[in-house]
Amino acid sequence: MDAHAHAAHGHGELEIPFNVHPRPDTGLYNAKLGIWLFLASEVMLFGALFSSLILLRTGVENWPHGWKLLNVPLATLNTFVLISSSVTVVLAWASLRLGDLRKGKIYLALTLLCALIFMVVKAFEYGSKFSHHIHPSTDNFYAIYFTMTGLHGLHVLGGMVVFAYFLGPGAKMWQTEPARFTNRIEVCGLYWHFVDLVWIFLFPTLYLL
Amino acid sequence: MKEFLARYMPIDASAHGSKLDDLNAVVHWLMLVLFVGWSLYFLYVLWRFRASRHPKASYAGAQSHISSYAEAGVAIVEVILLVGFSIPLWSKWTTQPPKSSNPLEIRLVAEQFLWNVHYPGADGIFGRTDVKLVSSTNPVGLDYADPGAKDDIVSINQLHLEAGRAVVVRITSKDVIHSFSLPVMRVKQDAIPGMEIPVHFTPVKTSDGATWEIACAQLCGLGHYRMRGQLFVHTRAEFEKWLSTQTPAAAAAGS
Amino acid sequence: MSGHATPEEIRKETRIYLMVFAGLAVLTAVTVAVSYLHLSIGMAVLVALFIASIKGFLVAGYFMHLLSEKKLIYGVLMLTVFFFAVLLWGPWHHHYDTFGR
Amino acid sequence: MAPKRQLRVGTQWLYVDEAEKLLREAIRIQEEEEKKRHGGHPQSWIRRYVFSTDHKWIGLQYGFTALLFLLFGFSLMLLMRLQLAWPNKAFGILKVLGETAAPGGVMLPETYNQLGAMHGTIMVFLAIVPLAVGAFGNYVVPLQIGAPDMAFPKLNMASYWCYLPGGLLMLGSFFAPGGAANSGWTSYPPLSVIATQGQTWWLLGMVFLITSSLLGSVNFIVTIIQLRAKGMTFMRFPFFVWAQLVTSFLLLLAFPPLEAAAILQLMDRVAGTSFFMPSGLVVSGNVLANAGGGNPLLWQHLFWFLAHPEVYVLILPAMGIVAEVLANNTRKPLWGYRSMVGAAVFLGFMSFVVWAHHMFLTGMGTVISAFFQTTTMIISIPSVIILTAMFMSLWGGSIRFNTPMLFALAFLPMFGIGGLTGLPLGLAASDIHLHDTYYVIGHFHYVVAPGTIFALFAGIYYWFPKVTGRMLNEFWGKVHFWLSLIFINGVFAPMFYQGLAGISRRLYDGGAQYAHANPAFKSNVLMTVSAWCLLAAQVPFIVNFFWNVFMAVLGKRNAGPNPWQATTLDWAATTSPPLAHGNFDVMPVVYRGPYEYSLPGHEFDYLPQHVEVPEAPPPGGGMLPEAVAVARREA
Ligand code: HEA
Ligand code: HEA
Ligand code: CUA
Ligand SMILES: [Cu+2]
Repeated sequence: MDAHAHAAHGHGELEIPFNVHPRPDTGLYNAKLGIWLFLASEVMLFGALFSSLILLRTGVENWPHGWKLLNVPLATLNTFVLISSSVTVVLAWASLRLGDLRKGKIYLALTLLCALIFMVVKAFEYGSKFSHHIHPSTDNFYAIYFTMTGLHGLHVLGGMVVFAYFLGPGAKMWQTEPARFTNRIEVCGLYWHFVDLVWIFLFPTLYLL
Repeated sequence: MKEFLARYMPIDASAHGSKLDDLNAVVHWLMLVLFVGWSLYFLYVLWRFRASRHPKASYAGAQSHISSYAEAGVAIVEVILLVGFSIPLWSKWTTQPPKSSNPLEIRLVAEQFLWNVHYPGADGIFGRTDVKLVSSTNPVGLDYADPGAKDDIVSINQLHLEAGRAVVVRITSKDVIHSFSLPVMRVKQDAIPGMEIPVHFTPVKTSDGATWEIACAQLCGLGHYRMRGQLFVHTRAEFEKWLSTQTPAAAAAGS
Repeated sequence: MSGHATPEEIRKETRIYLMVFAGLAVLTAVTVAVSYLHLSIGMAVLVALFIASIKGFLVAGYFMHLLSEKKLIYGVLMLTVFFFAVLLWGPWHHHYDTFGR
Repeated sequence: MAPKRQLRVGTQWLYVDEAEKLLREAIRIQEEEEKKRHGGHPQSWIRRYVFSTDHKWIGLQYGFTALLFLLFGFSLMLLMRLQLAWPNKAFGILKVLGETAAPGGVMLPETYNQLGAMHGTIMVFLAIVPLAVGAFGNYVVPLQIGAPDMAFPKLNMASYWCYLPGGLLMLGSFFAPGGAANSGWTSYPPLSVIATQGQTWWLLGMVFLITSSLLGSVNFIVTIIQLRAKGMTFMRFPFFVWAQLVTSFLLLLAFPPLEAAAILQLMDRVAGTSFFMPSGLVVSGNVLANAGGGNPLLWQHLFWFLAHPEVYVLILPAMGIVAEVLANNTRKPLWGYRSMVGAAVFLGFMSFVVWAHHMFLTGMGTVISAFFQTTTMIISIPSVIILTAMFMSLWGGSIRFNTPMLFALAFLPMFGIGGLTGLPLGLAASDIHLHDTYYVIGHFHYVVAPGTIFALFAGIYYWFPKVTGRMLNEFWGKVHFWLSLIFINGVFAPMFYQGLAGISRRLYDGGAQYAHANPAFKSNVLMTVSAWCLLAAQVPFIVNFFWNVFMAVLGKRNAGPNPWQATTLDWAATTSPPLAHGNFDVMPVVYRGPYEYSLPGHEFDYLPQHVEVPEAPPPGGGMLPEAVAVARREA
């Protein structure tokens, strides 16, 4: 509880307790709890969409099979890409914990690359649909397909922005506060795994059933 | 309490309404008892423990646990309300009357901002309907070619019923959600496009020239306020007479 | 577990991550393969969700190191999962329990 | 020479001039300390007052904005109420709506629907929640738990800066073609999907507001759990903190489904999908081109999955404020604090499983309706427990009737009426007659207007001296209270009568053309007049408020740091704790529960949470300002 000891003024920047080190009684630092709460809300966000999918699907007589309409090989490739990126990001965190910034950055860059590949593949998938005049308005299968994968894609994009930041200007923090920087990578990693997790459920429900 | 509430409510002309009003009365008893009880306590306490009269507060405060009994009492009454009244009543509300009781079947198609009332006619069979056939002269989209449609009657904003005979109103909507409300019958049911929901009730009084109304209870657009229909409840003979004066929709359309 | 692990432990974790990765890859292959069997829809849903749940468990348990997480996080997630389940159930049940259907 | 008057402070007797001197001294010391702490770190004006990361300033930003929205939401309703009492009559003031919305000063039905939808939306999402959570939560919670700030100050700033654009989008929508959203605050499709462009603005605005709430709730939960001062265990939290904690969980987990629903509705409107649009819709004679196959009830489920928890978001912070004020002004601990906390947590939990009680008349079968009726009855129990505990807390107190206390006291029966009238709505069978009538409107306005708004007023009067160093004027406060109490009942009590009579809500002409509405329709005049008088009743408050803010800005203080002799940590901080420099000189340590008032065997009747030695006189002058004021008046 030493964070309480130095009164929080007199510095230019206000110091928030347990920003870096875990609070003894909860065992968590602030951002760790924060990200899990955020992910809980994300569960409810995607949960609502899955709930919609179930209701729409059971509400009509003949819901199409995803594998008849969508490109399963491409999506499988994307699944591999995304789980690879999950590994690289957790390896990045491990490297940082071992004090190896260079390796950490390489893994981060790989993660970013995977994300990029994912988005490019996605763009091809969307593009081929559009070129066949298939849009969200075509029917409710495509409607939910575009909406869910689109929202998921936005999450990937968001992750890319964050990774790019930590590869670039964000990495400066390593010089002054390595522990805090490592925490930050852990936190974005958690977010990133969640994005992966959503895809793990989206992939079969949309493409394989 | 029932009488007291009745002073504010429209008359009740249905067979089931009285049961609903009973429930309402019992709930309002519970509310009244809690309200009056706590209000008296409240006023007394404010007077007795005002600072000028009671300058030193008691750290321990109230020692009695009477309030726990009050809470338990509320819980028990709520269980009774649920199990003894509301759930069984709802179960009746959703259970359709037996065919043997010869209920009057009606389709009711709401649209912005009126009620289309569709009677199956003498054959008791609703003709096929299709949205593609909807037009200004054919508001419910009856397929006149269908034999079942020949004698179907469609009227607008006028619902005619027979006292003493159960009626099943199949409620749906063409466009947005409306809500079919018959205050004097203690009936209300949302009219939802894409769904057809059957509500049933039995009018027990004739309207006899009184203005009984169909109200729209769900916001459905700028004309929501004027989506008003009329309800007529006839004796059996009058109802038959009324029915015989109606021109079937197919004939009116000239096909 | 953050921060205080020894380098040795971290290296061990790393090996676990790679094993999990292999597991995920295999399961992905399996679920895709199964989809080519064109099982009846009920069966297909069951199998697909079963496999997805295992994969989800691997990601959450190891990559997100939930298996060694603090009680507080478990509490939050249990609450969330419960509400999530309620949200899946409610609309669906209402759909089937509409009178006159 | 007049004999020297003595007055009582705590259990001591002081001479008036002595007391005045002490008070001046206390204020001076504070100001000096503050100056010391401000020294040396000049911050740009923008960082300090616009993009501030300080929870207190963000709280004030929220507060000001939300109060303006509250007034705006009220104004919309004032215009609507004219139309309700005197349908189709021209009013000069309605000309402010413009010639297209109210030609010749007669409001159009479209306009009525816009104002109604926006009144609901603004009141719930832009006024009450931001005020109760954004303002009071932000300002008070970190102080009460002894934290230097929120856990994520930048996120806190972002939360406000999502709220404001969301609000501005909502306001801007009035200028969209076809005007603002007009499908009710509930925005039921298909109506909302085929509605004019304003609905799209509404949806975008909601996305901003939801994001703001999500950021805020993560921040609150982390702050409350992680930044508690030493010794501040969960069971030593003031009830207000508990209320905010539960509220944050509700926002965190209930809002995302509405976000999803908003995205789906946006898709339906903009991309032509049919999530909520069943097949075969015919709108004004034309078959809609949508693919169909959607389900309009899906929206209702997602909406109410949020909106029911949301109503407890509206009430829990209010209960928290009332609990603080009650304990303080009865000068005794809350009765049954533990059961209140348990009830609040249980209430929060249950609020996720009752949502479909708003949908009984959508064709619900017996089983599902039985489920939701049962959960609804269950959820009323924790409310009963909380209210009962508050009533019981009065017993044995030494009740001071100052303005915050009056508002807090009035909250009890007013919330009681609102809550009790929820019961017949919660039973599906009695809801048949009452659903979508003014009975519902009456029910929830009793909980949110004379309930929540009164609690918020109590909070404003109570914490105003903390924020500004000035007491709001008691006399005008009491005028404000009594007039508001009378007129607000004048607006809402007749609604139960109208609802029993079967008058539908959202009627442009208040039901003028319905025969069954006829007897009850007449009360509309009384209600509208009351509503306008209610506006007039706010004038003393607004003047009182701005006058004292103005004087405070000039540096004229008349209150010490703890004018109510309160025990919680917020009163341990200096008056208007300096912005962006942490809240406490020395991080406080907590030694006891939140409401140690009138502990037997102590000289003073309050024992702050952070005072280690019980015998030491509480710092900050305690009752001085009030006592001095009384003495001055009597002299
Ligand atoms: C703060 C907001 C708030 C609160 C706290 C509540 C509380 C409750 N609400 Fe309400 N409700 C709304 C806001 C709120 N509601 C809104 C906004 C709507 C309408 C939305 C719309 O359609 O636009 C609504 C609508 C609504 C409906 C839908 C009605 C319909 O559309 O047909 C129902 C039905 O079950 C309901 C039930 C309840 C119940 C059972 C409670 C219970 O939690 C209440 C429990 C409390 C008590 C039981 C009081 C106990 C009192 C005492 C023990 C002492 C009394 C003493 C004295 C009076 C002196 N509410
Ligand atoms: C939190 C929610 C909330 C609040 C507080 C209110 C407050 C009020 N409401 Fe509202 N209302 C709703 C939420 C709310 N309402 C909702 C959700 C609907 C349904 C909408 C729909 O149909 O979709 C509704 C509908 C509704 C109707 C029904 C319309 C219809 O069905 O056609 C009516 C009718 O009278 C009404 C009246 C009022 C009045 C007179 C107040 C008054 O109590 C207001 C009193 C306000 C004050 C007393 C504020 C004073 C302001 C200040 C003092 C600020 C000072 C400023 C500074 C110091 C800077 N409301
Ligand atoms: Cu139809 Cu309202
Ligand atoms: Cu509710």
